[in-house]
Amino acid sequence: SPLHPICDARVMEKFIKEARDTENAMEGCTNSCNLSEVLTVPDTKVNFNEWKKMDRQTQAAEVWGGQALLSAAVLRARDLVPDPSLSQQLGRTYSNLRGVTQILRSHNAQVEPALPPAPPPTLGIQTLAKLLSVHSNFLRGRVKLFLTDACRPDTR
Amino acid sequence: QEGAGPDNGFNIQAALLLGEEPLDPKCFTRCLEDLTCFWESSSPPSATEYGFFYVVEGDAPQRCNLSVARTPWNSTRFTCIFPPQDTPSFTPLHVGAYTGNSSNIVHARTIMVNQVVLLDPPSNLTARATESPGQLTVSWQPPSLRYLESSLRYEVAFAPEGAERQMVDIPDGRTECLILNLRGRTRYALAVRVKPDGVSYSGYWSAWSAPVTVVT
Amino acid sequence: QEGAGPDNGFNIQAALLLGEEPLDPKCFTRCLEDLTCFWESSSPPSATEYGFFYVVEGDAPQRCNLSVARTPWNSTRFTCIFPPQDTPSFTPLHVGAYTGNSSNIVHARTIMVNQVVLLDPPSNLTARATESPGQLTVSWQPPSLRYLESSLRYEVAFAPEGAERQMVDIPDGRTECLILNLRGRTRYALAVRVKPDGVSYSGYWSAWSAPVTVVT
Repeated sequence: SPLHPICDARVMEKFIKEARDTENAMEGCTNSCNLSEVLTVPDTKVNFNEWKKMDRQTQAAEVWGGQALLSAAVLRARDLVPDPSLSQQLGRTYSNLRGVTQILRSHNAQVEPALPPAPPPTLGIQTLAKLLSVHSNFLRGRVKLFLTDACRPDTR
Repeated sequence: QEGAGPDNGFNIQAALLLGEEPLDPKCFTRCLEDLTCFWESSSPPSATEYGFFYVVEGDAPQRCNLSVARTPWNSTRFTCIFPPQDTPSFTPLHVGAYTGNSSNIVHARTIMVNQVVLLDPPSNLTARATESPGQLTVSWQPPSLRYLESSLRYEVAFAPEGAERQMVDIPDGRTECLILNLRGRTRYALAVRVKPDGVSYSGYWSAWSAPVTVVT
Repeated sequence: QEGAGPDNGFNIQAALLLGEEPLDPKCFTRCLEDLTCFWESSSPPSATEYGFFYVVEGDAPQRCNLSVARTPWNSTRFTCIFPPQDTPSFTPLHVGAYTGNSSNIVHARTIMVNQVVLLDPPSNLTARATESPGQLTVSWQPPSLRYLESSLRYEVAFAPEGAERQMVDIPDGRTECLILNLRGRTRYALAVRVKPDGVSYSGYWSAWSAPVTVVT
């Protein structure tokens, strides 16, 4: 059953604040936070000049693709990490990401565009600190921008 | 596995849900990172014959180990405590209870974790008379639900000793209010409870806070 | 290339940053589509000997042509105005100044463009006395930035003529407030400034708005 579009800004703010807390918690972590394999995550860079010119479909494809990649990376990290408290932390992060995916779905971000866009840029990471920093910046940036536009009453 | 928190705390929550939620199994989360489902039966089949399954939409079905306990009101309660990674918000979650080898489904529901929130009651309720007669300023601490304080609504109940109680609604997450037009020089009892505001998060009224009494 | 906006506007912004940001180079964006970095030196080496580089994480290093100007406080300011295609938010951006052929790095920092936001002050500040004595209702226009709308906080400063000023914090992006307990029949001066709330965007307090005066 399709969700009605979710535009309550407080929901994303909670996810973003929790992402920031987890990112800060990982900052000093070194050895136990190195991953045994390289994970591919979305590049979080957003150029506002370019974003404004992008059509809604291309924005949706970038956000949806990035979200899927990031979710898979967090899930993989959860399974790779030996420390149970870190693993649990990553489990909560994964759970939050599933909620974000549903919010994006409520705005039809998952609809295939007519022309497949160029794959969004990615980077390879190998530490938890970097993973959680990417997570934090992806939510604050692309996801929140996409939702801000999707929730405006005027059409683009 | 034991029920969430000390057994008595769980009994209180179960009692609240038994009152408010007609469907089975009854499910609730206390802080959005946990999920508990349960149902009660006065004359259950042999406990070992019940099973519980759940499907987070998009995942494979999972089973959950049920814990069995006797309630203070002489029924049997079957409880599933979800693993923390299977409690995503805004995601349809299909849950069900069956007897036999999943052939006979006894209860089935689809819920969303963000819609079955049952919080701890507010704490540190204080009420003071003000300079104006017949007025009370009331304030309290919110339950600890990180980053969602503004998505809560409260209900304050107040009554003069022995009389009918009245309620006042406090929206927008505010944790204080001013009650006017009360009888002067009367002892009042007050209590407060909390619930998500229903916009993105919804659920059930919490238990009432510990009451306080004050003279206007 | 000239400094961003009329020279005097840039001087005001530079002064704000010189006060708030201890690190060099100082960088700021006014609307997330621009980026300016600068530093000041009282006794600089020959201007032509400074160079400026930046690296967007994942890209190749780039150079930036510096403009040189004399400040009203008699120092020399070196400014890099980033090309619009190189103003990425939400990713680490390494910037640095060097002398010689990039052999001697004088200043270096890593910033994120969304974290160095320096907005224009709010506009249309209005203050009115209310029916109750000693109260003012104050309201203003937010800066018009599509993606920052719900991420702003304000600070209102108010003072009776010639007296010490007080501040009140306005979180949650509200653009109005009610100030209580003021002296009656007194002329007050008020001003307001704005800053991102620090969650997704952060930065520096804007300059104060044009002040208004009102009698309570």
